Amino acid sequence: MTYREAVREAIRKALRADPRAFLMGEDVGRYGGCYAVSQGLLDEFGPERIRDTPLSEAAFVGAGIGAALGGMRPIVEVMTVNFSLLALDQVVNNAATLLHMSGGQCHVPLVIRMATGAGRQVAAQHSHNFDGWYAHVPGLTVLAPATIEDAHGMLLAAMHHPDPVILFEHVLLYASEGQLPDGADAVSITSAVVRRGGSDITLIAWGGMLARTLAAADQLQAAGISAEVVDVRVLRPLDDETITTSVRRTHRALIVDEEWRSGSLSAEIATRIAEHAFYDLDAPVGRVCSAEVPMPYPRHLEQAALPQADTIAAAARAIVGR
Amino acid sequence: MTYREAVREAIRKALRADPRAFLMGEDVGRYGGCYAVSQGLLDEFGPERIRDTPLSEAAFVGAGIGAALGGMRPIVEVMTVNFSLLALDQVVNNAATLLHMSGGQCHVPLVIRMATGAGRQVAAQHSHNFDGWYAHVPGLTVLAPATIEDAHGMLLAAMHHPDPVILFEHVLLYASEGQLPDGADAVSITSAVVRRGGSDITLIAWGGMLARTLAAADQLQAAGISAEVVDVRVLRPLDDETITTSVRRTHRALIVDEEWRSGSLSAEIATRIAEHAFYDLDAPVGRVCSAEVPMPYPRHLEQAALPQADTIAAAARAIVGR
Amino acid sequence: MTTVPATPATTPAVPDAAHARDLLRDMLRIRRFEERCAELYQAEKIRGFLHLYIGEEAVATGVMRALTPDDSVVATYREHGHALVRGVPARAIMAEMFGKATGCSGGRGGSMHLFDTARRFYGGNAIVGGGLPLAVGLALADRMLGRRSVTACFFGDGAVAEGTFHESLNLASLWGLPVLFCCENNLYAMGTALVRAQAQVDFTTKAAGYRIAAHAVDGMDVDQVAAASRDAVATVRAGDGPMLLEFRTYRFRAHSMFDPELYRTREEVDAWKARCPITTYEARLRAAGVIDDAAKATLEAEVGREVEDAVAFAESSPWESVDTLTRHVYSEPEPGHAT
Amino acid sequence: MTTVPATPATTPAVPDAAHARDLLRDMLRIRRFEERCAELYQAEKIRGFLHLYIGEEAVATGVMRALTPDDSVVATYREHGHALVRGVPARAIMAEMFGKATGCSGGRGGSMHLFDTARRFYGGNAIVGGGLPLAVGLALADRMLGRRSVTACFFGDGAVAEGTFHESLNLASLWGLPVLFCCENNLYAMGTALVRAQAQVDFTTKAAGYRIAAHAVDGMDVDQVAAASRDAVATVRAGDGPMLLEFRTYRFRAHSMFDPELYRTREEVDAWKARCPITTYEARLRAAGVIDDAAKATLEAEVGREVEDAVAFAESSPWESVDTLTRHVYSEPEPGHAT
Ligand SMILES: Cc1ncc(C[n+]2csc(CCOP(=O)(O)OP(=O)(O)O)c2C)c(N)n1
Ligand SMILES: Cc1ncc(C[n+]2csc(CCOP(=O)(O)OP(=O)(O)O)c2C)c(N)n1
Ligand SMILES: [Mg+2]
Ligand SMILES: [Mg+2]
Repeated sequence: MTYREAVREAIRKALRADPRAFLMGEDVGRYGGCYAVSQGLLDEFGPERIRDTPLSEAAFVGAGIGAALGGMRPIVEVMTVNFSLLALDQVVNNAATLLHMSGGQCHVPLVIRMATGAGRQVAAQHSHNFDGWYAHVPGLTVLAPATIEDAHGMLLAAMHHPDPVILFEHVLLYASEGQLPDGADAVSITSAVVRRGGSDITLIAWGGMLARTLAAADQLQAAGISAEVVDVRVLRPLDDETITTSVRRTHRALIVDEEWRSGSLSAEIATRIAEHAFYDLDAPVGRVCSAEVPMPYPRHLEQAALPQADTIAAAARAIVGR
Repeated sequence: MTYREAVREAIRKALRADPRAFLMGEDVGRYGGCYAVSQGLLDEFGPERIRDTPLSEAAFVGAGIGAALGGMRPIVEVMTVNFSLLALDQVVNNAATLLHMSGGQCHVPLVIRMATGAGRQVAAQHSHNFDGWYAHVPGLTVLAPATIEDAHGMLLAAMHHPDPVILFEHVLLYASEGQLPDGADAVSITSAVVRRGGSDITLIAWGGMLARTLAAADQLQAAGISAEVVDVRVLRPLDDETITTSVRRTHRALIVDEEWRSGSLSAEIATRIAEHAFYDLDAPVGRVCSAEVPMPYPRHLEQAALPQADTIAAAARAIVGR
Repeated sequence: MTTVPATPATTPAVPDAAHARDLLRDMLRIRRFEERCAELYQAEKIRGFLHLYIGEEAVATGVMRALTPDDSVVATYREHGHALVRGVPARAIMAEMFGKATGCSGGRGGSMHLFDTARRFYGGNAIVGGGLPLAVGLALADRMLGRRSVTACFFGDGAVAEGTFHESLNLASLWGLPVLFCCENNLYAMGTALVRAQAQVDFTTKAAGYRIAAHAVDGMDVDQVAAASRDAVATVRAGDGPMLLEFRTYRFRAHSMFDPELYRTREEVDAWKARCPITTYEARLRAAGVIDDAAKATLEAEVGREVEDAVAFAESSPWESVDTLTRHVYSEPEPGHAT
Repeated sequence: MTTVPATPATTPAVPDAAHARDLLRDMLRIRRFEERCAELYQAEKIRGFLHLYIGEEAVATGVMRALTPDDSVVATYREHGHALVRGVPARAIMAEMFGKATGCSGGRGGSMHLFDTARRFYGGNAIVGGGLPLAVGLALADRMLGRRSVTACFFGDGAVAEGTFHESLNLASLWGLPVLFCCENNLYAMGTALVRAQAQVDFTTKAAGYRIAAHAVDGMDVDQVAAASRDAVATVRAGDGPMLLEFRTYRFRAHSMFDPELYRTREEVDAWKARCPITTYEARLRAAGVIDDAAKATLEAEVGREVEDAVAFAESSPWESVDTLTRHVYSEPEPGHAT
């Protein structure tokens, strides 16, 4: 099964389980979803529940918020995070804010899914990663599933969450293959998870960066360095416990973040590690992030702009000192 | 002279000096500016150059970008940063991106001014501070003048900058009073500045937080602690040099940031300090930020949510250990 | 009957006396409540931004009459009147404006963010145009859940320039959703006159661009507002899709408490004040024999008591404890329910 | 003359032979250029998103004819044709699509971001609706600087739903700016048919909401496009404010290279292909004796050479060095100019 199919399966389960659940967004219906996630769902659920929208990001995200207020359980697909800036006011000033501003009256059980990330040569306006921006906003829960099981299970969990959830699906993951265990169900949307044990350094990644971070760990292993890999997966609220526990043991940490370096989520994670485990650190926390440039189109420049297994491994070796 | 008048004076000078310069935004003309910054300018420059716009943030910010491409030198006022989310796509995907995406052809010499910050009991939708978000975007230069001289001189410098500049004017500063030296002119928009010398700890702040950080330094002084205060003032690109030099000397740092803590600019600054001066640090870098809550209306809650001189001083004392 | 400028000759006759008195009472409740708010702002009991609705009372009063308790309301930052005539208790509103724990938003929202979900009053939105998508979504929920409710969405003339106006009207019409778009055209957005904000000031022309039926209504005449709203709500409720009503009205006071009002003349303001929705309606009712001096005095007394009671309640109410600062950022687990 | 469905009987007679041949040539240049692009995409020389204009060539061709070098153009991600007929060299465009340093955007932009400021070609904007505010600003600059230029702004039917459409048309009309809004209505936004995106599919009705004059034009007929554009540009240049032309056209190919085209039928596509702007125009010119087999063959040969020359140029051009990765994020100091 692919990641894409895992998301589709979760949407299907959610819509079967709860008549209030529906999917809405640009081209989710007849087109089958820009990334083919919702292919076939229109036939099963019809156009009311697999609802194509016009190109009106602010309005249909806002309508998702309103529908959630009105008792529905909307899943809104914003085709890509690049376009979500057009709806950011609705997310920040309404979805994330209504509960507090109303003194606890207005619950917004809304799930917003977006494709995110670079790596497909679609250049400066279509390659953004705003993980850190969304993770900055109180009231939101922000998820970045990197595996088939999480793609499926985090969406299911999000559907039972009483507050707005942002789900980032990295474009490079849609075609990835894996097994969905029998009876797979909701997974935790509060905890990070150790994907690989190790003792010399903690590599911290999520979403589209996890696979190459694991690949870097393989490289390091070959060089005799034992790297632990933590998949952050919940970007807000961050699971400090899992991260700190690992770093306390390895005494070294490297964060891999696809965002532009300055002001990325990597900074928050690095700062928290220093706040919680300063005296356990044998070296400053390292970061491998994207170059600070609007993403150029040609492959060689794009790849040079992004964190790669090689650059991750090299940065880890520099920290470990061998 | 007030901060408000200093900004006005700079706008006046810019418009007098360059016929391509003009100011546009909501209520900048007949109303005189929401914060009275542009009062009187309509009479001097007329409605073409002091241009009232409809409530259309995306369009008039985008029109500012287009006008800059077309050879003008626009100053666009977005009434407050809260409303700037509606124009964020234009800023990120056009203003900051056109130069790169066009291979160096499309220059966007645009200045965007916005009022920012909390402290006036205007609640959750009108109290944002997105310093870190804007400072994350390659292609932008982001300024936060905290003094009369900087309010005046940074705007003048921005008008000579070939690329888009974001200028944050904190609402609490507009009424602040000070002297504008005779012959005051453009000031640096590349460097931070030490506002007060000290040896025990470096307090790092900018914009609306500078005054209370200086007040905290006074309190610390009374307690026998010598605090250096660095005014960051250029939020992108950050002046690592000035900050690192200070911290290398004091061995301790505390950052004061009005944003919600997680993912704020304070995290980037803290991380950079650790990256550049890890072995000089006697303690983890501290942060005093806002509580992670949409700003509540009542004064006691708002004040509790914001960094205060007392809490800054207390955090500094905890770091210094006396 | 006094003549109201620009009012068509066919002003409906006063329908029934009790109804008419209710309309007058509601307008008066808004007026007196807000006059008191202005004083309390000077006294620094109310802080932040305060946007008064004085002059525009006929609009909220007339529209709310047409709604049932199952309908929903979305309003702006100029919404004290809407909340009040929707049935949110004056006490809860005033306490909210004081920032007290007993406020209708628990004191968190203040003047711009009044909420009361029990009365389906969904704010209190202070981003201009920000409420329109919410209204579309509330109506969508009603439709999908098979409820025959209407969502009334209020916004100003200034909001018409925002992209969300365009996107929301199209979406509501495309999907045939039960939204009544209520544009409170008071001719200014802060200091920007309508003609300096809109290339086309006839909003019914705009509505045609979305195949939405629209009418301009004299927003200074509560009977006309009520009649137009009744008809429009019936149409919308019948499932014929959204409608737009443009209420031509005027704000008598400053935009907020910080406004030097450089953008309009005393004469213009006075000419509109001569069309005050309350005094003109009162005169009409007097002429029709529906009220007299004694009835008016009783009304004023009742309204005055309600307002003073609200102020006393707000005054004596407790503040939220600072310990609760970060409450309501996320939902609290329901009692007995594991997270 | 072949009959073109839905074309009014009053199709203008072919004006002059050289002009007509130029129009045909330009359409053919786009067609052959893009056919080659599709092959090069399969060959993985071109990557990322690739949006072909095939079927819509009459629109860019006809509009560009009406512009002078001092006018400006803002386009979308489906803009190869626009760039080509605006005069951006085929070599520079093809090299850009290869991502080579010699591309018209230095290889940074790719297919969706073609730029050429010397020809006042301002992209290549891939955020739907994102170019409209830029066009308003370019026109504002022209007006403030006293230039009598026009800005032609292209966008699709899908963009009409975006808030920026609304805000930009209002602003342009309010300020009387010289923008020619060119809506390329190809009936679909990706897989979403116009009727599922727009409550009102008659865009001239929408334009009225901004007091903008608008005409629907048969976008499959280059003569009609050219004539309508000439008139509109003259009006706009005269200072009468913006205009909107809605070109009714059709995309023959998939939205991009990843589109399974589940949303439309073979029959519908074929019916439109029968109205191919190139074959119908060619037939008209043949019937009028303006071209014959030999002339057509010459034309094809010339166009073929231009395209192959562009491909060879792109192939042989160098890549940008990785060292330059972060160039053009900020302006470089001008030579001899202190920062
Ligand atoms: C998006 C946005 N831009 C600007 C503002 C600042 N602002 C608050 S009210 C207002 C005027 C709105 O005018 P209108 O919609 O006519 O409503 P009115 O105040 O006249 O009732 C402005 C500009 C805002 N709150 N939101
Ligand atoms: C704001 C935004 N939302 C979504 C997209 C994804 N997208 C790219 S093209 C497109 C369809 C646009 O349709 P239309 O405007 O009719 O132009 P066409 O492709 O038909 O030429 C969509 C949805 C985008 N690029 N920008
Ligand atoms: Mg108004
Ligand atoms: Mg289209």
